Amino acid sequence: MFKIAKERLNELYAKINGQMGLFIPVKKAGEVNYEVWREGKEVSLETLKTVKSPKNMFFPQTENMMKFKTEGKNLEIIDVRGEKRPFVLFGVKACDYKAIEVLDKVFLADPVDTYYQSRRNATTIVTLACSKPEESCFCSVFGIDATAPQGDVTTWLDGENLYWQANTEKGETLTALVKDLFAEGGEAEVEAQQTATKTIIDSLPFANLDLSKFKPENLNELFNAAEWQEMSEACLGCGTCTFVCPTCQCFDIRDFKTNEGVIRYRCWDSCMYSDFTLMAHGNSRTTQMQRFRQRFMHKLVYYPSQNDGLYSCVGCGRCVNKCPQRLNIVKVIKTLGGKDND
Amino acid sequence: MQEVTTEKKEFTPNIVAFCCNWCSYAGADLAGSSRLTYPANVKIIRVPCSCRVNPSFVLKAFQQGADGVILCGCHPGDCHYVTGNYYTRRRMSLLFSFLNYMGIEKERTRVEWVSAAEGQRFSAVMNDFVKTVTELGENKRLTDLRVKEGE
Amino acid sequence: MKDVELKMLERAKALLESGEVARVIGWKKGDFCYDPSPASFETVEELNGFVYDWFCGANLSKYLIEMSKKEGKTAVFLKPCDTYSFNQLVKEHRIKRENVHVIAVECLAKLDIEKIKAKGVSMVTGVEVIGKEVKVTTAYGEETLKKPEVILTKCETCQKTHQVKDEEIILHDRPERDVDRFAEVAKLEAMTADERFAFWREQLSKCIRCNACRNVCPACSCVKCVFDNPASGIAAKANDDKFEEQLFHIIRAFHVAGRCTDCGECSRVCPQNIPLHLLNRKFIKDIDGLYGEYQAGETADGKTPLTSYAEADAEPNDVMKGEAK
Amino acid sequence: MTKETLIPKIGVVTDIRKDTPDVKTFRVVGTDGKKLFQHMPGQCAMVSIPGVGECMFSITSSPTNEEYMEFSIKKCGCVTEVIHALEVGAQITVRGPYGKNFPVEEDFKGKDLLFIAGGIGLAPLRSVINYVRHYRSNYGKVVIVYGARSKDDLVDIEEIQTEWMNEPNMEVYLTIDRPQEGWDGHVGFVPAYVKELGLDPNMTAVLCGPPIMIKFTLAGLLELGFEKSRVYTTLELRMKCGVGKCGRCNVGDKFVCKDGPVFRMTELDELPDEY
Repeated sequence: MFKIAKERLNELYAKINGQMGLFIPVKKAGEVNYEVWREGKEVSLETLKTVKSPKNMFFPQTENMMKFKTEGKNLEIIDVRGEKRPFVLFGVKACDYKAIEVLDKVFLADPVDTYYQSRRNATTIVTLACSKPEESCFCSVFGIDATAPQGDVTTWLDGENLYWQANTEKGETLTALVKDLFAEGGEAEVEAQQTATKTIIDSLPFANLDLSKFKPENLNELFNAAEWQEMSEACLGCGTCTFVCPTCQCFDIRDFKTNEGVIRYRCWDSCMYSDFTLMAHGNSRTTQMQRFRQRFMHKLVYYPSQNDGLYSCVGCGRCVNKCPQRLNIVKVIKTLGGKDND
Repeated sequence: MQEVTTEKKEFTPNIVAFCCNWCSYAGADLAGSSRLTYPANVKIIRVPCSCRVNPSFVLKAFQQGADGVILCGCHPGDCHYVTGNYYTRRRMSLLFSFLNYMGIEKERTRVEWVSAAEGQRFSAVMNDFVKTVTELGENKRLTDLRVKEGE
Repeated sequence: MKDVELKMLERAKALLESGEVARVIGWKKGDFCYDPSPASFETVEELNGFVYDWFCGANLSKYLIEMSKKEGKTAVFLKPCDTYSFNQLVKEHRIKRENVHVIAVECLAKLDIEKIKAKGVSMVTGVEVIGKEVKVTTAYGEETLKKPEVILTKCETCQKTHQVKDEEIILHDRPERDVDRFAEVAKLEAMTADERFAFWREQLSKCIRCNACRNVCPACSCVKCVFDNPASGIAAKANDDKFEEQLFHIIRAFHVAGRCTDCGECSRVCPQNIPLHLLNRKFIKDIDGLYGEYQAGETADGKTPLTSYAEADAEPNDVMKGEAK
Repeated sequence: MTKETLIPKIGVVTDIRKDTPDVKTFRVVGTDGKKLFQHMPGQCAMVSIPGVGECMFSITSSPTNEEYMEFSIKKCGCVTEVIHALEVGAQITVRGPYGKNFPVEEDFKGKDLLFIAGGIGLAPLRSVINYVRHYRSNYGKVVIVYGARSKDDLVDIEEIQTEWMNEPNMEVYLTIDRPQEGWDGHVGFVPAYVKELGLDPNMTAVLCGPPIMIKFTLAGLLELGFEKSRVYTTLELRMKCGVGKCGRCNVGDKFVCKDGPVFRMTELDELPDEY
């Protein structure tokens, strides 16, 4: 294990940036989101939850896919992707890292989404253990250990140092690049922090959510539950929960006309939107109740049913904090989940 | 992109002029038949009344690469539909003031009343507006980079 | 606040029991002390979850669009600022006034949990407001905060009073306040265009286009929004370009100009805390300055500034030169 | 190199046939004049007009056709409206094939087959029917019941009358909703006609048409003694990616684009009612 003093982190960022791109939580106009690092930007590793999750590193909110050029009747398709520059995604929390695994199962499943794959392959992920989880966190419910996230490199941050441990070959390569900034040591500090944090995690209000009811065999029973109506009543139908969610992966494909032809791009979409399933001759989900139900059924039942029981929620708690109406997955779990939630 | 850089020295702005069918559009016609000149880079869009211009038209014009947008209607009190331009006056006062508040240079937007008989005025207004926008330079703040892609 | 809540609960019970109303719209307790959700209550039993506390900031008036279409009368608790939106919606024929029983409730400003958390206070388990102080109980102990620093942005400059009431529950006087809601707009106006552009550029670049501002806005009651309508030519789902961020917010602000009651819900719900109310307030300030003071939602009838005119109105070019006021 | 799933191929429209007032059939080949890709009956493809949009359509032609693909498209939205305005020689984009096909090589083999279609619902069935005709000896008796609003709305009537009706061991029953001048065939809705015909319940049935038709026809078939496990249908929902990633065409935990569009009735029974 290595360590580097907190005051010298900027040197670390600069060093990484000299070799490859760096995507890191940055504070801008009061809010912290992952951004490309530049000298002078205000990095905020301490922020527990960035507003948007780091998923846009691999699955950007909008991404150009191809261009079409027309000459007379002839159509030409141009793949607009360039070579993906290697990037380091820095400061990923345990929940967000698990979320990448959830996304992988969608985008890397056959047929592979090459747009996602190329970004994913070009990225080295440096995770950061949590030391100050807050009341909306419930990652432990999904078996995630916030004090020991995986990734190519795992780091821990305390008042003085950042501790660094490479886990994979990619991680070792990155370590070799920046090693001269590091000193050895830190095992004792990390262990102390982990023990302290685990005590907090165990005492979090949502630490004991019971998910036992959310199983594929209960699909129809849960789908038909009368409670959806009441739970969804206050839902605005906005996309906040889906856009701040680290595992939401729905997208839309749209065309944009430029002076030079047509760009086909994809962008995040939300199952909460009224036109999500709208077709020329009908819509399979016409009410907000149906759309609300879709979102949570997908996270807790449909997705696990397709992916060996893995839930498509990682307990990051962003929706708990950000829903304008304070509706969220915890309320759904409590209402429809196993009886231990009472 | 090349074109833009070589143009830097003598920048010719794209100007969109929304002209009311009943006055300024005819005014432009008169300017033409009276052999009064106005710059060729003014693209006129004929509208049935200045009040037909939805704020999204103005924004769309900027999105598609306009460097300045001017609205021309009948003089207040002379609207073909009696009151249309009174509404235009309020809307555009508020919209343009708002764009200015967003940091879009206020010289890029203008409202002028030009009657069908004022060919000379039409030409003068356009010349002046083009001059102002030329001095201001390219619109970079309210434009969609995707549209210009490949230029 | 507890006394107000009890009184409200008492009235809600009475109204439901007597059958005077078929449902009551209020707030329901959440998982924490600070996350109540808007809810409708149809039976006395359901009222078990009823709450009215320092975090009930949500404006309930927009729910009435759907609720007032339902069978039977709907009772609703409206704070002063909410009543303006209510009036505006009645004016625009979105709410059937005769189907609604408005209970005006006291509001001494609402708290913003994000601002409390930003003070470094986490694991909040309870709050108590004593005068200008907020006592916050947390899992780690107690903290005392200054109330003006942790109220919702929309409450900071609020001087609104109830405009509609069928009955009222007001137990405490609201202290007089002397605040200028246009101060921040004026501050921006005083900047150079470059500075203003930089300010909005930075703020709007945070926008994730979640549409929360639009969907919560009581003035945004179009059945189909232009941004959802492929035929409008400006429909979009995400900001692919900085232009689209601007476009969305300019069009939205313009569309609610003269109708926005300054309820501040847009800024409250924004997950990126973009000060969206400063967009709407610019229109309000301009309208006040150019066409005479006008407060949308003060009445449920009459013309709005953008659906009327005066022959002597200022000329746009004079407005731009700053000579019109 | 990995296969690109979202980048389409360019297709050239080589023939356009106007089947009904609002249905046209488009013949499409690649820019090299060859068929764009192989498919199986029931599979779909994403067809797009750049700048307008992309939509999923079932491939109407049989896989046994080695020269081209056909799409029968009903004009009902923004994209289809533009497609209908295309002329021969126009270039469009096509990607696919997507979804599961009808089990023509498995469950259907050696069976007597019943095809029931309503309106544009014939489009996906045409592909199977012609496939079955091509490998005629692999299958038993074939019965086709096809209905539309009027005689002008019957898609592919020429092929039906000249080829299908003359095929040995193949029965074709046509019906229209309301009496019409110049029509001496059966008049009435498909579900009622199916019951009237008193079909053999041991056949394997394939249904395609508007949801309401499917619902009543299925009820009719069950009454006649058909087993749900031998009744198939195809679903249609909004799709964007076609490969189970964009998240919108699911019914319960199944994606129509990937796990469908062909479903056995018993499979549908297990899914929530949201389609």
